[in-house]
Amino acid sequence: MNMVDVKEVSKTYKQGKVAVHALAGVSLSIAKGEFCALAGPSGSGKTTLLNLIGGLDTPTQGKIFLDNDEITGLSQSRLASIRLNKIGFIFQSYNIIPVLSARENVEYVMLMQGVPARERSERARAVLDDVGLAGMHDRRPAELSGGQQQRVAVARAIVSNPAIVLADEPTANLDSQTGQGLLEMMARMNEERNVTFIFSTHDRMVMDFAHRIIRLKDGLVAHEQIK
Amino acid sequence: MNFHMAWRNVWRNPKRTGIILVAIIIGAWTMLAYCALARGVMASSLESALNTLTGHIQIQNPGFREDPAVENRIRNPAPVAALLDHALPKGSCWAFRVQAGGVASNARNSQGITIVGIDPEKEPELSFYGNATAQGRLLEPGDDRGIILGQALLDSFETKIGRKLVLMTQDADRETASRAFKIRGTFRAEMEGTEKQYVFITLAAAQKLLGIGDNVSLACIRLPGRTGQDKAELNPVVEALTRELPRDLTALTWIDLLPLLKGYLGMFDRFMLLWYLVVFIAMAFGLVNTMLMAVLERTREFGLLKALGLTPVRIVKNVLLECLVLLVIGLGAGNLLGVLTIYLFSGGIDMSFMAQGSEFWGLGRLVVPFVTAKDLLSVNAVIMGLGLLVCLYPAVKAAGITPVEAMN
Amino acid sequence: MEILMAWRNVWRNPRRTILTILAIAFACLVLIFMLSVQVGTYEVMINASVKTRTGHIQVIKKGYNKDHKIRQVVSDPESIAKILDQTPHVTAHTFRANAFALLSSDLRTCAGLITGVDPERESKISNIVHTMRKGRFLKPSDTNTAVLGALLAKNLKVNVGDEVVALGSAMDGSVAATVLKVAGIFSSGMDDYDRSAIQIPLPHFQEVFYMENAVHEVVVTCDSLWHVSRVKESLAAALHPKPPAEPTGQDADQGLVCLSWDELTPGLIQSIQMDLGGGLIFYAILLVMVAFSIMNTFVMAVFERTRELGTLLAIGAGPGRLSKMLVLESAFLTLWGITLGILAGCVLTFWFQHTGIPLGGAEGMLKQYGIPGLIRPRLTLATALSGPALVFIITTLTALYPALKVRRLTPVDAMRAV
Amino acid sequence: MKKLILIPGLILVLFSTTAFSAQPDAKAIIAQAWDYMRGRTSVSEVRMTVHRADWERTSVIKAWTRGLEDSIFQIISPKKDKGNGTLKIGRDMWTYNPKINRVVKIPPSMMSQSWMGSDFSNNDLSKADTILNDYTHEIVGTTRSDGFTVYEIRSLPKPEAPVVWGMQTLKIREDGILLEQAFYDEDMKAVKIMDTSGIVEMDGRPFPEKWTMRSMDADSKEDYTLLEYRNLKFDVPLADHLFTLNALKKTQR
Repeated sequence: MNMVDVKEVSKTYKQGKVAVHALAGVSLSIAKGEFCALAGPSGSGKTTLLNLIGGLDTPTQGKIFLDNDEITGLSQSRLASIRLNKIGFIFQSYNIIPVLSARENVEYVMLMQGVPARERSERARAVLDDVGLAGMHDRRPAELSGGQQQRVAVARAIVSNPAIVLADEPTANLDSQTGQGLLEMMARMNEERNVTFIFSTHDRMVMDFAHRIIRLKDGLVAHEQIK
Repeated sequence: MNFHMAWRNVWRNPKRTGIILVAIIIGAWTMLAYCALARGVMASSLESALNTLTGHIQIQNPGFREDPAVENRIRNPAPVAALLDHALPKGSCWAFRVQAGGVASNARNSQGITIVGIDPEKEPELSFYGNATAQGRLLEPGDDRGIILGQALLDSFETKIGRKLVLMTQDADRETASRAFKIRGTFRAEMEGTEKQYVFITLAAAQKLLGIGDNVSLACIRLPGRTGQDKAELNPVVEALTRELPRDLTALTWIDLLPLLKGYLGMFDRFMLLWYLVVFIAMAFGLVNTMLMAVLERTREFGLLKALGLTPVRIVKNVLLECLVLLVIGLGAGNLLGVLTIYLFSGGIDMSFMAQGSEFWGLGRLVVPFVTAKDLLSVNAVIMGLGLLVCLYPAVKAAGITPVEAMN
Repeated sequence: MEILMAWRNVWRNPRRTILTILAIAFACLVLIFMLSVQVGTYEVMINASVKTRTGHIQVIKKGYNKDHKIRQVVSDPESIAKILDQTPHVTAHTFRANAFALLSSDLRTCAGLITGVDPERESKISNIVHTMRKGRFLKPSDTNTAVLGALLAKNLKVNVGDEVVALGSAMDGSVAATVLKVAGIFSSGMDDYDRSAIQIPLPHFQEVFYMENAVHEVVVTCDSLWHVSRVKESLAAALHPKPPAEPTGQDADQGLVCLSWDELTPGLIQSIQMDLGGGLIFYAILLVMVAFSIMNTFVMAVFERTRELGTLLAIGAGPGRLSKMLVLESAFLTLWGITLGILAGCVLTFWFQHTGIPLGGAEGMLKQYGIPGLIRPRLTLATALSGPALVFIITTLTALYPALKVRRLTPVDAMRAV
Repeated sequence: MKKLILIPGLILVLFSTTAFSAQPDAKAIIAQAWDYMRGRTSVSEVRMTVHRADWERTSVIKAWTRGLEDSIFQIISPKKDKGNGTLKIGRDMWTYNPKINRVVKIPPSMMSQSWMGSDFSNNDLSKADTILNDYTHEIVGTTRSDGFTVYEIRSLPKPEAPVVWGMQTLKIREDGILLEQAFYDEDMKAVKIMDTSGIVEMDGRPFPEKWTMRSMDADSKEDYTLLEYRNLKFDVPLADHLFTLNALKKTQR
């Protein structure tokens, strides 16, 4: 059963007066539970594809199915609800809410889902301990290192048990040791919780961790490799 | 170079700059517009008061002001006339008047009024008499049977042009004197009270009615343009007149004659200044905030400039220059809008919908907004001066940024 | 937690927040103070007019206020006084009778309005008592004694101790004449009144003008302007116990009406409306200024945080949630500002309410309108809250702009923003 | 009856040149009537009733006149007004009140006010001769009444005359008795009308006993003032000092 189906998707941006073809008819499927990397040089369309899969952006052409439901053409608020309940995001620059502590950041997603306060706090504690932030629950982002912030981001992404986690170059801002720790943790989550992970990356190390590597070039799938 | 940099910095965040510019523009604009309205109101009350037979200067018998009765008249007007003909500044006008309380009556009505004997040739330039003829025409020289009265009085007497009005008064010998006059025309005054108060006949007719020969009650003088409104310009004229005036006569300015109005205008002036300040403060919060944002988000940049060797004074100057750019643009557009608004309303604002209210405040029916150069200057000076002053705070803040903290 | 988030967001940039709060507080302060000054001035103006002339309410014969005919009397004022004694909010009442008469001194003759007043009760209502420039006010023991307006005294050329002859027409058409001794000269500040008014004791007036017990006006004052209409209604009901649909009976004969001060002096209320209108322009301008002054804070709250807002969108926050958060943030600022403004405004106003605001040179001119040289603002619930309410509305509207703007944000664009 | 014949005889002597020529002169008729009513001097006692819709009042006044210029009036009843007097010399008027023992000159501003609360104004009294001096007259018709010719005269004010009326009309019987005098405004609408009735013999000549002044205003239609002559004597020798301020203060008889 496929978690993600991308069918003939293309995306054109207008950059000033020039049209940029970020994706030019990409088709691919990702099965449930995959730990998969989108690789390629910058400008190859990785991030665009990731955004499209995550419902952050809408394709110019083609269709995208998430968990067998088509997400193309849905309203902003429908998309928001899909993102909230089915997708976890991890960004290159962490993007955790600066005014909230680590635990509050994690809890916030559950709050939006309507999880009761008690359960929220229990689950947040558990997941933060799980990502290795025991004892740092109440720190604000400014008091955490980059790696720790990204762990908060991972905790936030997986706490609501999403069907899929999308990570946009999660290790790009981290040193290699921290990056490796983070990847190990994510791989563990993938195994333990059976969460589908899709990364975009051009980091060798990330690709080593991935079970499947999809290489993009000039907006097209250039090469696929399954380990 | 510095200016170029300031200009570009200002436009780095067009939205933010736009908003604060709008604030400055509205500030300058409304200050000017409100000032113009206030000036219009002031001028309207002043004009309406001066027009209501006060004029700028009056030559009177010293007892007349306290007791405007026939006894207190100018008994020898010839030297006064000679003096006024040569001693007044160019463009001035003057005329003799006879003034007495009396009663006007027709078949159905009778009402106390003030009889004013005027010089039909000179009076139209002096007072509201010449301003607005509602019906008919004004008195012609030698028309000793004609009478001009206010439209409101005509209405309350239920009479019309061409009809009779009998005036009755006490003559110089305290005998009852009366005479019929033909209504030639009616005037509209700023205030209904004025329309009901005064009736105009020729000087000769009034002198005959009162039996005072060639005597007059007073001479009313109007100086050219707005000069008569200013105390400083008024005083030398009065002094010059007083020197040559016969001993038993006195020259009084409108400030002497209407001390209350003077106080009222003074209060208005102070109120305007207060108003500028209030609007400015409301604007200053936004200005400081915006400049502060602009400075603080460029901490790195200022640190770098400092590292490059820029002195704090130079940084203060740079920030102030940005502030200046904002103020100049804002003031330019604000002034333009203000002047445009004043131009749009230059036909005057009709206050007659509030006739009773405006009458209570001594206002005319028409308020024409205008500003003086002084107003224009003070509005701009307040915004520019105080604006730069408050911008010193973000400027000093910027100057205090050290290279080290900027790089972190 | 959203409130918490908004709260923390507000204090992310304390300097900016404080400046914004101060701007809002300033607007509130100015509005409270100015409105209180206006209300205070109006109250003084109304009171001056009410106290020298009309009272809050008058019971008169229908039409008497239009045309002061001596025969249009209230023939049994005592019965109305009895009703008034039992009406709540009535602080005082008195009777007056008026007649136009020829006044003459040794030197001059002119027309004037003689008013018969009850010296004792009048002094509780009228401030003529307090505006005596020379001599004294009337005493209950006085008979042919008068106090008159300063301008009238000037016209007649009389002083305290001089005699004034009054000659008029009595109620029965006979000749009414009396010689009055001037006991005092007052200057109410209202030129029209000071030019024509002369007051004598009511019993003497009734004797001279053959009024018997009749009077022209029953003058009533209330404890507050705000109670006037209530008192008027209950008084009118007491005067006309039967519905006015039945024109029979003694009510129709009596034909008495109750008029309040604004009906008795319509020019006054219009002049107040006009001043209020001018004030409103002023307030509108101030509010717009403040709105633009604080708009940057609100707009920046969105622009600076576009990326963060994008993240929130990405992790599944709907646009409504973001709007709510932004509105909450601005509500914090606004409420803080307004609270501060109300506090400061009330303190300032209260202070001046006690000390008064001297007017310097403008004193004389204000006297003309019956305003004493010291203006006292009047802090009421309405003046303390209506200004801040306006500020609240305008800041909320201002905050709405970014809050609505954020709805157009798409996550991708937002996160791409710097 | 003898006297009745005598008086027209006297008039005949006075106005023989104009009065009864083919076209009688209007002004002469008026002058004759005014003389007839006043004589060179007159002393009379008049009951004055001022009537209003809701109220009426009566007083008795004694009047002395000398020509058209001078007159003095004194109230003899009711008691409370007794002694109140008005003196008119030329155009000026004074009023006296015994209670306060003062004489006050009526200022111009009060001249159009009502005299003693009646429908007569001070002006009506003070300008009694105005009809003769300030108007031009024209006979517009004649009628017959009680065997007498009645002249209907229209009088228009001279342009400069200090007269508020637009016109007066008079009805004068050929023997000099005034039957009606009407005052019109400039729109030629009647403002007030005075008529006389009850011609009886007084002091040897026929004289109307009742004089009624009616206001024509819509809102005071019922208002009138009625003068009833109770006593009238003409051409009584009157002392000069009668028409002085001092005399005003004393009760005359």
